Amino acid sequence: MDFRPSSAQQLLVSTAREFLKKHCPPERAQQIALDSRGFDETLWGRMAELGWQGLLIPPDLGGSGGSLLDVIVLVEEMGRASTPGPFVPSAVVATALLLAAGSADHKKRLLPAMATGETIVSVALDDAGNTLVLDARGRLRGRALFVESAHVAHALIVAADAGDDRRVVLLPADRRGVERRPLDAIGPEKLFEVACDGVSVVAEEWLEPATARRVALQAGALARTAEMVGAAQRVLELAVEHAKTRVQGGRPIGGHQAIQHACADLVRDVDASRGLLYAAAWRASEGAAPAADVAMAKAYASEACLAVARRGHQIFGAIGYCEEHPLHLLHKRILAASVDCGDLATHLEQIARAIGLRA
Amino acid sequence: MDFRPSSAQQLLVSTAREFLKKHCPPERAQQIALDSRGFDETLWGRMAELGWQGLLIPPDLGGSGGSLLDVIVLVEEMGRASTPGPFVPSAVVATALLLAAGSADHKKRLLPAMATGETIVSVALDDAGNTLVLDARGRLRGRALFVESAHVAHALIVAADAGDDRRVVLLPADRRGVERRPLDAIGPEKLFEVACDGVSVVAEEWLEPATARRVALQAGALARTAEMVGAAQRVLELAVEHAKTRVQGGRPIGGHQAIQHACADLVRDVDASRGLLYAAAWRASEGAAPAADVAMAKAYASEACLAVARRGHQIFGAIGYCEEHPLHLLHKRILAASVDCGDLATHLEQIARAIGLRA
Amino acid sequence: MEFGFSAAEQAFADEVRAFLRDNPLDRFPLDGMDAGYGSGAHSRAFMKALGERGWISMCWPESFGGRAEPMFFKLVLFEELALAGAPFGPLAGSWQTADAIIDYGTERLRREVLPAIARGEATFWQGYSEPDAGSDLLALKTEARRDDDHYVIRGHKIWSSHAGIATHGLVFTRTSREARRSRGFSMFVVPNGTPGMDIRPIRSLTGGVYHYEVFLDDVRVPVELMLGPEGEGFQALLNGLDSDRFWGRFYKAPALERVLRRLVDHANATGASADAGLRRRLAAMAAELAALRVLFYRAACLLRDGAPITYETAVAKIYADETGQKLARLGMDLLGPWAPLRPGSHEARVDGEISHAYLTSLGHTIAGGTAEVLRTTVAVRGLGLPAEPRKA
Amino acid sequence: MEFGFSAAEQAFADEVRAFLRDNPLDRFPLDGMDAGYGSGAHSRAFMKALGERGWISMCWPESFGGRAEPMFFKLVLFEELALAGAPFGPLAGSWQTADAIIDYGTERLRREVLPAIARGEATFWQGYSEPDAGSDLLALKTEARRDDDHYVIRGHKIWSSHAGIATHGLVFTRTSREARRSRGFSMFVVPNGTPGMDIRPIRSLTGGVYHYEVFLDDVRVPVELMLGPEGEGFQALLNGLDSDRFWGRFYKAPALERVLRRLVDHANATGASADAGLRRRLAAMAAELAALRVLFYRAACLLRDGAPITYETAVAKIYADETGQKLARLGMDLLGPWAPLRPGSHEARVDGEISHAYLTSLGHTIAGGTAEVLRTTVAVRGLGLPAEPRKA
Repeated sequence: MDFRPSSAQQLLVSTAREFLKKHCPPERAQQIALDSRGFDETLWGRMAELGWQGLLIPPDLGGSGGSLLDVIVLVEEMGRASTPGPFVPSAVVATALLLAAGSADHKKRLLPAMATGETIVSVALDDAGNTLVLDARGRLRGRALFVESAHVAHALIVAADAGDDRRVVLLPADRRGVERRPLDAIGPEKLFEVACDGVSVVAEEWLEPATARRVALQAGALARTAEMVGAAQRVLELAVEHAKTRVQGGRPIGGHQAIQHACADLVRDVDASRGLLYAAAWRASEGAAPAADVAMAKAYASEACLAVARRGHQIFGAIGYCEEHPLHLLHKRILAASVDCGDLATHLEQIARAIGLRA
Repeated sequence: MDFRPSSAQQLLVSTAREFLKKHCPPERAQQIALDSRGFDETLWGRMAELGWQGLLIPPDLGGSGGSLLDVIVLVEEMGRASTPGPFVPSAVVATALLLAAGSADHKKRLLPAMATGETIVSVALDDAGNTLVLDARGRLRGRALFVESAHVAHALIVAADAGDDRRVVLLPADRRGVERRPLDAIGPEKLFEVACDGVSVVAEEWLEPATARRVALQAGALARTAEMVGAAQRVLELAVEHAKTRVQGGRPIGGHQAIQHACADLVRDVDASRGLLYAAAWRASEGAAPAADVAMAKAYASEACLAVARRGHQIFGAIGYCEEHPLHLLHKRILAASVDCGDLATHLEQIARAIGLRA
Repeated sequence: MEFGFSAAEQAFADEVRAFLRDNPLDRFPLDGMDAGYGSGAHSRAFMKALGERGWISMCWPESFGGRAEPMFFKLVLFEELALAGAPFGPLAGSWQTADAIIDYGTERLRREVLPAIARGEATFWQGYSEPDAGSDLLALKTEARRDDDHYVIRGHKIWSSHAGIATHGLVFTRTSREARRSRGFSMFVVPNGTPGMDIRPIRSLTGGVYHYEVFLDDVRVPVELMLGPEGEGFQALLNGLDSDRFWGRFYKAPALERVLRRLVDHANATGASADAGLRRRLAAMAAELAALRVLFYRAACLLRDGAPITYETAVAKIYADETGQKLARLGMDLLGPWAPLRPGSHEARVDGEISHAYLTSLGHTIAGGTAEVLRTTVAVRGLGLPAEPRKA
Repeated sequence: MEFGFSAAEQAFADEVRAFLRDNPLDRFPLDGMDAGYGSGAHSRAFMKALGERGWISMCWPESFGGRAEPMFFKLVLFEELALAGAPFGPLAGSWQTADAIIDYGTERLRREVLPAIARGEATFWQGYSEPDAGSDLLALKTEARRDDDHYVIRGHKIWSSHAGIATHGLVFTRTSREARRSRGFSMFVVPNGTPGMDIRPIRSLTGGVYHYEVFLDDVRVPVELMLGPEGEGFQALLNGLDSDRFWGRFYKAPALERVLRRLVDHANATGASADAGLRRRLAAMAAELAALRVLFYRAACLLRDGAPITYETAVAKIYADETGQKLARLGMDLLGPWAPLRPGSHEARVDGEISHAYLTSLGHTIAGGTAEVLRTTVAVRGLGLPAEPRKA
């Protein structure tokens, strides 16, 4: 047993932290969050130059063949820096999904371009609000909700009912009959409804549905957990710094037990969330993560990291309530991540079954 | 609107506090709690001399005709002093039940003797663990659980299934076929299983079941809430006193925010519990308590007063862990009261229906 | 004891409900956001409608144009307005200011400002907080210097709610440097637009504006606009603190009750009401809201009777704010993936109210005394625990 | 990173499970109650069985009769024993004492005491706390006065777990009044039964006895029974504190896991498992226990690697104790009216284990450093927040 990241992971983290500090400082993250398009091509391109979008992709398809655990430590840094953009849906979820459930042709056609950042793929696999039906003649009708960054995606992977079966299909985002309608969320994420009005799908566009959903959920849940952990870590750092320097009534507020004890709980919440995340991601990278491990990591972090964000607000006081303060963006990122790829109730139910509770 | 007790209620409270301080100090309460019989005839008799057992009973039946609210403020004092004995089942629940659902004969036969303390009646109306069935030939079979002080009761009021109907019957505790088996609880309450093996019951022993159960549940839930509030109030007093006087590291522990803030929460929990209790009891005394009011009072106090007890332990530290310290008896009393006459889940479900949640 | 409303109070509640029925809320344009305290958004139009009914001045003495109704009428009005989600944002501030003017205002304030309050035309912002004086008002730096029949105010206020859309500021200043710590403070009623006053919005984490900062650059104010005797402002503020806390949060319980009802409706509509755990959480919230209401009514009786208050309003405020946060969290859990959608978003559930409530509620345990400061108040002033040493 | 167990660790776990299968726990008589920390009850017979397997001394150097197994073998043993509910109460204390004797014990301690520990015959109580020195050890008053080749100990210890049924006390004393605050303390290994030692049980709120108080009335102890250099006892204690906290709570996660499994079985048996809210509470507890285990394994790696520890064991201990309280509460809620029944009661559910767990868990956030003191430690030592002023 060893909790230390490998030296390659350490390098990845320190490079990422340095890079994001320079190219995505809090003011920039805030600016992009407030922008309705909210996509920074330049940043996205620079990330691709560092090989981030290709981290999960094998070398023969233009990537560097990293493990899911490597991606997780990277996404944690992005959470820490409130980095905007479709990295999780495209470079984690869609990538993992195509690798596991795509045909050779899908992979060859998409993954090299995804590795360079040229192609962006988003996913609509969540059951919540999904009414998509694929009829016997290959027509897709209905809508999916909460599709992140659909407006900048070149392709979409969507789940649909097909009679007895569930289908997962890959289709170009601009196919006729596909409409992307923006939803407006409090956080920086750009969410869309994807509505399909008789969209034609051919059998070559089908992906192996069971694997696709399982892999996507696992990679997505872990990546969202990593975002939460990174953001919560940043809240902890900011709160401790604030507690040391903000003076009220002649003393730094961190000299009072109420603040001290709140900070002690922040540490516990962040450390435990990160520990569960790494353990689950390590097992997933070893090809052996039971679904309950991932569910525990995400369920735990959802509660713990939101608690961190809320305590952070209490420690910061009024200043944390301003739009220009970095705190709320971290909080909203945690909130968004906590409900994507399975909300708390969904993951708790998965754990309930795993610990043997009969329905 | 007026939160002040009437002058009669104030007198009742101050008399009770004085009396219990003298005749039921903490050491005595502890002694009785540890005794397996756990019934103090002398104390019971003295309480009757003060008219407590007859408080709810009309003057023409030997009592003083007080209101349910009067009884509630008295029971609160008993909770505060950890007073042992069958006051709640006999002088509150059975009394209220007989007044509302008993025949003229039942009342005449029992209530005057209950007012003097000579007769004790216990109740087995809880559904939990109750398997009692009354067959067409008037035979009672099965058992009821959690019957308080059954060993000193002269009569029992039990609920039983009778085909489509639910029956409530009043029978002598020593009737042939009735067996009282002790349960062993962590608290001072003396609980019994009442097992019936073909016990004969005649129609004259039936009570009007719907009224009986409604009135008993209401009076019992309010009385148990009053016990909790009284006990929690005592925990608050003891904890604040301790926080002021216990010195650690050169300062009274109450000078530290952790203890200060814990004490602030004790006050909220006690005050809010008491407020809900009085409001519900007042409405019940006016004949107009919606079931949800009583359920809210008990559900709220169950959570809040247990939190008070637990925080009390944390404030007291090691000394509160000793058998000779009064804290644990107060805590156990709250615990016992919280599950009698409907546990938390039961009352919350009642509230859920009242606020319009569809099943 | 007596926990019911009097016949007169019930009749007044009916009157308010009838008014709300006859005047649908969408008729009243909004000027400023709802900050989630329970008082709804800021609407001058709605305030004027209340003024027309005589409800703003109803509890004032007849000599000041009121009807001398008992204080509980104000509670009844608050309850009904909050339950309906009406935009009565400035009302508590108007009442508090009017009471201060009635108690110790100058003739000019009584003549000029009081009638405007009664009509719902004058509303107020509080200039108390400053950048380096958050929960410690005594550290404030804004000064008012006497210059003949004027004072000249110079300083910087922050976190002033609705300052940009109100008509007057209540500006708390230091009028003497010599006096001992808690003396030498004075309050002024300063009309918005007075030269030298610069009011700038602070955008909050909701994206909306509720707070403002106000720069006061030699703002000249006639002496008749001082509220209360010179140098005694701090004591006046302290004396009014419990009352402020009370009126600043009383309406929260009914407002949360309204949100709870919406969540119940939503749970029924989506079938989530069949979930045993959710049923219990919603039921427990209903009990907590009832408890919250009891704490406020207890404080109301003490205020009404002039009985001593040491911790009762502080406890009620802490609990109101924390209960609001808890309800918002429950709502977010209930909405799941829909939770982050904003008011106005396509597909938003419960009109996006819950995400707004979640965000605004974060500020409630900070504004008007943090939960930490107030818990210490409860312990020290209410329970007599020893105060912490002030300095390291 | 690497989160799995090695093949050797897994093989050892199998060996322990086989032992537990072959030796049903009801074969081992109990001497003292289970205090709910996770280490089960006190059973000399079980300790001897562990000794026979060589598992008490397995990690000691070969020169001291051990097999020099890696530290993680102890964790594996703890996990399996705790999951099974085995009565290994004295084991952590035996290990900690043995390590101290190996590190800096006298020849006599190594010769006489170490082999007895290895056989499971010698077990220890800690004489640290005193009536007026709860969380503040430096305030202790017990003195050891040198008298030729003996020390004479006089004082009063309290809250010593299992003192009446152990074989030796680790008695912490002041050996010099002159030295500065944290020096002048020394530790002695005092055999029970030494004249002048009076050990009295303290009955706890469970009705059972776990703690004792010990009166030391001129107890004469040979100098060779001093553990470590004279006057350096406090530093040794501080140095060992993180390790003590770790070994004193590590087994709590698997022990709680065992309780959780029993609650799951009970919920399945009663049909309560169909309740959505209960499912989620039990599932959330499972996640918390996994998180707890992660915190302890992280601390274990730091201890194993000799890496610096500032807050990691303190956080793990706080969390272990609070999670235990939470699980007990959940269990009580699940049992409803059955909750207060005691172990052994007619009709008790889950063998009355839950009410016992509920009561004992109340003491866990107090013993071994209160949750308040430890949170301050985390903040000040771990995060570098300023310490509170020590005196008013």
